[in-house]
Amino acid sequence: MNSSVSTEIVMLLAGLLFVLGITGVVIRKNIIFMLLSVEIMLNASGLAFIAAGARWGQPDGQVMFIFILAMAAAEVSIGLALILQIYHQHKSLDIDKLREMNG
Amino acid sequence: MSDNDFFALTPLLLLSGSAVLIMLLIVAKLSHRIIQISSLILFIISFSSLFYIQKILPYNVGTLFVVDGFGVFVVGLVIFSGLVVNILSYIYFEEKEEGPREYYVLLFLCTLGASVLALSKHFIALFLGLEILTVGLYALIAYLRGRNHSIEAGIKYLVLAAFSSAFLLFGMALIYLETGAMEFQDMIPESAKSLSHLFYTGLGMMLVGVGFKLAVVPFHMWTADVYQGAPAPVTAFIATASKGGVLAVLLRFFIAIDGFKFSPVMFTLTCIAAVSMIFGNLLALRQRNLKRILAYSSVAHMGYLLVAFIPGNLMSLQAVCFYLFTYFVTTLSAFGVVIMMSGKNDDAEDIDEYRALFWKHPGQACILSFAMLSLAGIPLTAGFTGKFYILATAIQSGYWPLAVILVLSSVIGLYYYLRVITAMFTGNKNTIPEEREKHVFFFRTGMLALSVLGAMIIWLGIYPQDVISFISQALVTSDLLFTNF
Amino acid sequence: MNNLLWLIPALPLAGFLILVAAGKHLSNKLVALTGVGSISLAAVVTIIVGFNFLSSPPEGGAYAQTLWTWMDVAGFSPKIALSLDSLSLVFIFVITFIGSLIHIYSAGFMAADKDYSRFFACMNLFVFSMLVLVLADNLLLMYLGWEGVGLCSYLLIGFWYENPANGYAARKAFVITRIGDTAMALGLFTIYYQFGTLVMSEITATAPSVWQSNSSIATVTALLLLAGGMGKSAQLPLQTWLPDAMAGPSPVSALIHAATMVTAGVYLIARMHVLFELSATAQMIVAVVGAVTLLVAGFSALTQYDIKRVLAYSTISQIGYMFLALGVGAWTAAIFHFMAHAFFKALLFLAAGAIIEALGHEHSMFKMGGLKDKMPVVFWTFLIGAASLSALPLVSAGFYSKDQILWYAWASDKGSPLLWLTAFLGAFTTAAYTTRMMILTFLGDSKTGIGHHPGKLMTIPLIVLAFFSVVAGFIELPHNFGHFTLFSDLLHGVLPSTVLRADESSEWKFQLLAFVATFGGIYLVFIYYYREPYKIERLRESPSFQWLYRFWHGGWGFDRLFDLVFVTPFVFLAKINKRDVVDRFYEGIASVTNHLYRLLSATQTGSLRWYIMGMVIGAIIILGLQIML
Amino acid sequence: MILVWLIGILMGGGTAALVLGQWNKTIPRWIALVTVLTGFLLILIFWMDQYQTIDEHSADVWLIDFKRDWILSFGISFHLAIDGLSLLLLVLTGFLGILAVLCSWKEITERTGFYYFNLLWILVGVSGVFMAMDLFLFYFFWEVMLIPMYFLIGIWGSENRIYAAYKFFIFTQASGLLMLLAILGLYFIHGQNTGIYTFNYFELLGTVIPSGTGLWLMMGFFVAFAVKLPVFPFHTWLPDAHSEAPTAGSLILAGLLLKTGAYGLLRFVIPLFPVAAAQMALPAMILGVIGIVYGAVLAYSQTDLKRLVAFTSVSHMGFVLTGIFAFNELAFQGVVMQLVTHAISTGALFIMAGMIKERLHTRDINQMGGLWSRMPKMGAIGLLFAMASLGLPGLGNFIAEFLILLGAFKVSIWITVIATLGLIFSAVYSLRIVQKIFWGPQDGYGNIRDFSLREILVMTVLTLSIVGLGLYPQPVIDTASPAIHKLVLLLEADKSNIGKEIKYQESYVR
Repeated sequence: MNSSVSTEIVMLLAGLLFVLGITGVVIRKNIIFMLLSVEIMLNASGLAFIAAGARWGQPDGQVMFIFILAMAAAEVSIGLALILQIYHQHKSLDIDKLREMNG
Repeated sequence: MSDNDFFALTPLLLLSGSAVLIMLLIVAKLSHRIIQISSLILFIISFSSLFYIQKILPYNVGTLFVVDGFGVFVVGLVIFSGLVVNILSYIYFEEKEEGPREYYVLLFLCTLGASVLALSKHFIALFLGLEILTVGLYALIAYLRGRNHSIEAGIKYLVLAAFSSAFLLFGMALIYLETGAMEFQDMIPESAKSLSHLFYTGLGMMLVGVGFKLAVVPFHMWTADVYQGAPAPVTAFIATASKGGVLAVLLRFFIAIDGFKFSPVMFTLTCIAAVSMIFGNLLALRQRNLKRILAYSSVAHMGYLLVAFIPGNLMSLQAVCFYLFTYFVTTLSAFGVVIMMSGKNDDAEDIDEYRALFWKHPGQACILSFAMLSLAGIPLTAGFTGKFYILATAIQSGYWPLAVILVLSSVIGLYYYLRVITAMFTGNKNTIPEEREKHVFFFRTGMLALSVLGAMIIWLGIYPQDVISFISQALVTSDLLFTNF
Repeated sequence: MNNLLWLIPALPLAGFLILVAAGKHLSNKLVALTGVGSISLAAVVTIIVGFNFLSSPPEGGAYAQTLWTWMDVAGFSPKIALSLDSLSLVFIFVITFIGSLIHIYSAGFMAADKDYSRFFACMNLFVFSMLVLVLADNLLLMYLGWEGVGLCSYLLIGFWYENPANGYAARKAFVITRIGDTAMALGLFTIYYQFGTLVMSEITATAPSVWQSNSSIATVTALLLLAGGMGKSAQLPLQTWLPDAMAGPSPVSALIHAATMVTAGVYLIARMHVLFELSATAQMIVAVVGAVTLLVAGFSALTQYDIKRVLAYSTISQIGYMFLALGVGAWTAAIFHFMAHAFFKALLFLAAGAIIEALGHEHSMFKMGGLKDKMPVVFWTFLIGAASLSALPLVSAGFYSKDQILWYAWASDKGSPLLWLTAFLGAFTTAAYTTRMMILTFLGDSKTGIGHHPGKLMTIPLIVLAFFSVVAGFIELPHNFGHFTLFSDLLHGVLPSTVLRADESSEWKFQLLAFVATFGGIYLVFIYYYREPYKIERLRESPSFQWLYRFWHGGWGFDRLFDLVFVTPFVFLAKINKRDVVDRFYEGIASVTNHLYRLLSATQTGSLRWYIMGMVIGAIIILGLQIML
Repeated sequence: MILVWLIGILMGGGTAALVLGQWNKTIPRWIALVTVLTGFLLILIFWMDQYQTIDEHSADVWLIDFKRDWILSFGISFHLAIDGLSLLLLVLTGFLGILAVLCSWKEITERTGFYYFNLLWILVGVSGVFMAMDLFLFYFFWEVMLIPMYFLIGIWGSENRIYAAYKFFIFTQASGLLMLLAILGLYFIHGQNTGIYTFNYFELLGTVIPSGTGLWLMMGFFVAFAVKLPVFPFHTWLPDAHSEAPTAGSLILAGLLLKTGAYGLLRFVIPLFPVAAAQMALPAMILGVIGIVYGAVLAYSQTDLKRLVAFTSVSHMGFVLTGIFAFNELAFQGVVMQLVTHAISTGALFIMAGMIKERLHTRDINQMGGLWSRMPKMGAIGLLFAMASLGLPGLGNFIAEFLILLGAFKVSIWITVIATLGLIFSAVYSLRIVQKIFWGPQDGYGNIRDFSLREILVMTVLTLSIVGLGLYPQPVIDTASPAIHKLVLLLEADKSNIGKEIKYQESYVR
């Protein structure tokens, strides 16, 4: 397998995506966007796995990526269900309004 | 896969099979009662299967799993926890939810996830177990969707868990990138010097992920909210099974890669342990919500467990196992009482609801007292023996500062445990929910289970020798022992 | 006969136990019978034992009787053991004999009191303790008696406890004497480690060989014992409790605060005289303490209104004489004065008690007067006592005993002109205040009506005591009037005789001077108070005299000084620290913890974004640590 | 075996009281009474039996030794043994146990079953502490005392009981955990030295400990015992606990729980760490003396009767600490006497405080006064125990304090001189008790009665014991003497070994 892109570059991209995701989670107030950013982080990890797998020439990285995808899907489905409930109850998707429990 | 592989994985297979079976039963529109009882039976079967596979230990199932004494011990704890939660769930959910049946499916899945974690020796298995557990928990936490707090807790847990999973995954990817191995024991670096920053970064990111699951400082902030918002039985499960599984895999991972020799990692863990013990206990100090108290207390207890974990020798392994056992028993009985006390609309959270419990319902009060004393580490209870074990481990290896911090922080802890007990013998309020009368059988069973737990607390406090020997035995048949000790 | 010895203290103890156990159920008559009977029996036994002692003196000069070993620890094994030599014989005679007379008097005096049995119980306990004190063969047992009499003194001063003032007076007495006792305890420790024993005969026997003369350890030890004596015997500066102790019933003042307990210090020093002889400094201090005390108390006595306070100061002063005698090495003279003093002072107190009782609890002499004819028995007996106190030459016991002290203060090798001068001045003062008391109480116009006259139970003891106040003097006469030395001969087995530096032939000069002092004092007061009272009135108007009067009346300001220096700071410290400053420290810790809780609790905002922020920061720190380290 | 029986009887009695208390409120107290009586008789008979054979100089000071394996993995055994010292304290435990039951007779009317359960289990813990010869077991019993005591104070105490209970528990637990650390440290040092990992007291004796570590380990033990005793800066839990506890609680706290601290110092601190203890001697004596004076001054300032008596305990226990660290036989025997007599005298004062509270419903001495005329019997007894408390000769406390001071005098004259200040101050506060409660004008109390028969019984027994001990303390001294003698020998042997010790240290340091 010949790779035209070096592992470092891909890892850099993955890292960037990951940081982007973190930033998104931290700065967005809308729950949907937060969920989205988390997905970006997960995908960044997936990407990192693929890169790592590529480096060692093993399929394990890609296997892992598929697992990650599946899990992300499951997560999003539950997440969206919850978000529906939240909207139902609070009429808002602003995460900062959801702070009834504290102390 | 050979027959033996299947044989070794019987407990896991049984658990997943149970999940499917219960699903089918739900489809058959059987009543809650029947489903509860059948899942109880299935839990018992799964639990007994652990003894059934004893003779082939240790056994490697491919590259993914290892079924050894340690793993089986933790799986046993996890299933036990599922079992207890299951017993106590009937009345709790019967009162609250129209369709509480799917709950049992999720419970099985989560148990399965935690068990997979405990047996995994490969990143993929780790990830798989973790996610089965976590995704199941998302649903369980928000199960009582009618309650505001449930949803809030659910979304908090979901976002944070996914967030931390991302860290874990990225960390795993980095390690994989560096070592080219996904199986724990293959990634042993020849010497610590050859390790790159990338490897350490990976390890650090994994720590973030695991730290979240264990809810140690600084990743502890979700605990209280989730404990409070989740239905009490689910909280009990999170507090025990989910943490036990994660800790088991962490231990296995560290032993396999001999992580104890990486001083930055160990330093980090030491700091985390110290801060967790202190913050956990401080946070609970004047808390009035019992579930939150237990949440913060669990933060501190994870700190204690890390103290046992850090020395990284045989004794520390035994101490972790023993402490996990005592912690499971204790936490389950504490939450058990909370579950029994909970009414139709809200959980029995406020400690004022426990006023005068000693006079109104001495049985529950005694069990909760035992649990509190055990958490506080007072002799005669399991918690003391466990804490003693941990202190012994720490001191044997010369971790005096950690031992002293443990002691001082548990003194702080004493205050809030005592507050709970004090609440139970002051005041005159009658808070026993009436519906107990409606479910005499389940109530009795629940009390029986709680009594057994209470008795275990005392038994472990007075005569822990059997359990200690049992754990040593279990560890002898552990794969991880042969590799590194 | 020496096996009867234990009975002497045992009888009063038995009386005490009976009264405590059954006192409430006995009639007053039975109570009195028990109380008086036990002491009288003890007196009888004393006389029998004493007779035996004199007729067949034991070897070594002492009867000894060991009852049991008190304790036995690492070679420290004090015994409950009694020992009787001539010194203790004098004391137990005085205690039991005067004690029984006072008990008889009390049977009448206290007749109307509701706590009749409690009174006799305490009195019996007192006699028991006092007997243990003087009969003890070791210092520890003596200490038991020593503190025991303190307790009884406390109980009896505060006998009328419903008036808080009496309680406070009692407490003051106990605490001040305790200060002395504590010093004495330290003395005991020193002695034990120096001699390895607390048995007094062994100590006195070995001391000269163990200690060098005038060594500092000897001085310190002697001074510690002296401090004990000063507390009990109300010597400067621990004298302030005794005037207040007059709050107790008069028989108590007579027995405890005049005749017996307050002379315990004299007994102690006489008993341990060997130690004092080894240290010239200590002995000199004893003399000086005595001299200063007798003068200070004498002047205070001159200015009191309360008849009992006059007597109290007089007691302090007279014990000062005894100390002076001890200090100049006139051991037998001190004991002789003790005995004479016991008789006449007990008499005076009892008579004063009778007067106070008759006048309806009136203590002030200025409200008495004219009692000479109304209470003749009391008057005459009181007069005899007063004569003895002011040392009326030739006819009174007090004369013989005090004269001896005056002479030795000059003539002994440890005496000095200055000591003699103070003693001389003291004699003058004594005569003066005694006369003043007589005049104010018995002469002049009657100011308060008499309630009821004392009965026979009260007058007979007065007469007996009056008799002894005269007669007791004749057992020891100076060499120039007959040279009769019965008393000092008796004691010479125990106490050494005094070494003289002056020639005995000059003694008559000093006797003459003593005459002058006594008569001078009497005359002066007679003029000022009786013949020409306007003189005293005029004197009273001068401010400096007033100041002096108040100063002396208040006991030379010692009370105020102690209040200022000790009591007030102690009470102040105790008050401000009532809630225990150390606890503030722990409360501080608790509140710091609490603040930490608040702080941490504030981080649990409930906001998901905040939690994530926390996680991110945590992750950054962890990753930073991984990379840095 | 008799020791196991003793513990078993107390445990069983407690449990029976708890269970049967569900049916009837009066049964538990009878069960408790029978239980403590049996226990007391058992140990008393044993004492009588052994008394003749106790020999001061015999090498084997242990009267009974009972050992069974318990937690083998750690080398922990269920090991009970007693010598004269323990025996005395056990007798005291039984004795005060009876009194505690008797003085709760009327006072406790609520939840009697649970009450007597706690009471008896405290006794279990206390007797266990006095018997345990395995450090783990010792710690175990040490903590077992706490919980029931916590309940006792927290449930049946007076107004401020919760605060007091917390304070008591947290203080003792915190210090106890430090001791646990020290125990573990000792365990591993011994294990590493010899290869034998054990908590057995006899094996751990003579463990060679590097001196720096030794001091730290000793401090761990010392702090635990110092808090219990209590020693000056750690005393603040005591007034609260004592004043809020019910009468029996105060009695047991003052009479027994404080004694465990002194016992621990004698049994563990000195024998296990002779070198470190010697280094600690002067500071400890100074602390003791501070405690004596400080406690006395505070006692004087209190207006709450029980609080006052509590501070007198601080003062008296200062004597104990001073005596223990004087390291000679006189002082040690004084300490033993002090333990016994303080239990009796202070116990009596607490009982009396309870009786007064029962009648007047107050503990404020400013609201009392003139009680003598109403209750002459109580007055006489109160006076007697006030006198005992100030150390009047003829009563037991005097012997104790005298011996302690005599022993301390040998070591340090100045410390003794300051300690004797305690004698003066004790007079000040004791007489204040008499003055404020029994003397002075009587106020218009309602109809108050003097002692009942039960109360007379209790007080008579106490009176006889304190007077008996004051006049003939020899049984106590004789019984304790072999143990004390051995301790002194040990210290002397150690003194001659000091040179060798330094060599050891060098070799250990590598």
